[in-house]
Amino acid sequence: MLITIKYFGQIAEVTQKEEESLEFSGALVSELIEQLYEKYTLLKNKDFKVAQNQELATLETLISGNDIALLPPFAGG
Amino acid sequence: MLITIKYFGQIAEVTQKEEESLEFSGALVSELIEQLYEKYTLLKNKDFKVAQNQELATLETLISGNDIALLPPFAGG
Amino acid sequence: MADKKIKNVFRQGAISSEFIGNSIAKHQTKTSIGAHNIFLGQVRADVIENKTVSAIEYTAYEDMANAKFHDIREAAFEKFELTCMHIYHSLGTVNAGEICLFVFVSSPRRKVVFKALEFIVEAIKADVPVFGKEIFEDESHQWKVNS
Amino acid sequence: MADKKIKNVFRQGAISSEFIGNSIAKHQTKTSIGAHNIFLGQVRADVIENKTVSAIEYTAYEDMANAKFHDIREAAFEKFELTCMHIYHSLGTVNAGEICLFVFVSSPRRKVVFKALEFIVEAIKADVPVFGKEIFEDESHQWKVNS
Repeated sequence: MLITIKYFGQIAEVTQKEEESLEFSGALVSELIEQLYEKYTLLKNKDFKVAQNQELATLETLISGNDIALLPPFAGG
Repeated sequence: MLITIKYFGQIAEVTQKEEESLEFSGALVSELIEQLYEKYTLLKNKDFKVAQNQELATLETLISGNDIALLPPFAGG
Repeated sequence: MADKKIKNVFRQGAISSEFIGNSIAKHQTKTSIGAHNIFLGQVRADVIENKTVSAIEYTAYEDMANAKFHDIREAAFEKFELTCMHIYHSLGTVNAGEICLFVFVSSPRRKVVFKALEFIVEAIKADVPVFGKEIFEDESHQWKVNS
Repeated sequence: MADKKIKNVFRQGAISSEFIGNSIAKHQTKTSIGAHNIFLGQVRADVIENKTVSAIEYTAYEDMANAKFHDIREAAFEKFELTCMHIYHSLGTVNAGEICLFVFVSSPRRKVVFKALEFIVEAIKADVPVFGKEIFEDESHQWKVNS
């Protein structure tokens, strides 16, 4: 499945882009993270959460392919 | 002893003055209140506190004669 | 207490939104501050037995009130890590919709400002001899009591 | 949620004291209000390893952030008896000493505004995807993390 991922803040610094589409053959968020760790080794040192459909996902969440984003720690206010 | 008493808010409405000097021969706040009840019967229906030297007094506080005030309920803010 | 300078907290009439805006602007040079918390008391047009409050006329035992405001200020600085604190209260007539109390606290961090502001406002309501005459539209009145 | 109109909470750059003063002024026609409580987040010139923060550059996952602000707003109205509530957050560069967050709640009575404001500010800090790049005077940077 082709999915689109958004990157923000210090995560976008690591990926050097704010958005990309990539082919994902797994099912779970945990598998997506493994795939991204392979592509961006420095991501392993970063703290981030995964959002899907604008809601935070867990490692066990099924990837539906919509609105996926990697979010570094929040710093609002 | 000659003492000066300040009246505020709805208490001043009852006494029809904001300040007066009067002769007081008792010792305690409770005795002063009794004397004022005699002079201003309507005071009995009113809720108030007595302050002396800008601090709240109790019925048992000794009257020193300085800075006495009758304070109706506070309504700041 | 006699040794410390006691400020005059009272202002004649309502506290304007421009005055509040200016107070905020003045704090922009204090770059250790991370959080401000502001309480504003506004006069309500309460309806009591079919009559509407149009204004409150504030009076105070001013010397005692300023001494109490001072004590509250000292207690708050003692209790909470505050960078600064300002309190202003109206005297005289304040119309419904206008502001009669302005309390402003600032601190490097946010958690403390919430606690400090509530402490100060509750202490003002409980301990400061300020009196409020609620004036109705027909010019009759009743005396306000804090709850 | 899809049915409700989601407001845009974000403003480009710092939130000015004039804007805050004007917001306060606009509430003077709402004469059922007795108490306002305002939280302001201000950018601190923190010193970290001898370098001073001169500004924070804010970015956000805007769609999700506005949806979260909306949820927080709905939850606060559900939980507390509020007359109105306004939230504004900066995007882009906000210099040290300038204001980046403005939360404004109003209610007939005071007790509720303290609880509501703290609830809203804590929820914003915890749940809204806003990111802050702390820019030092030498143009190096680090990423801010809420505590």
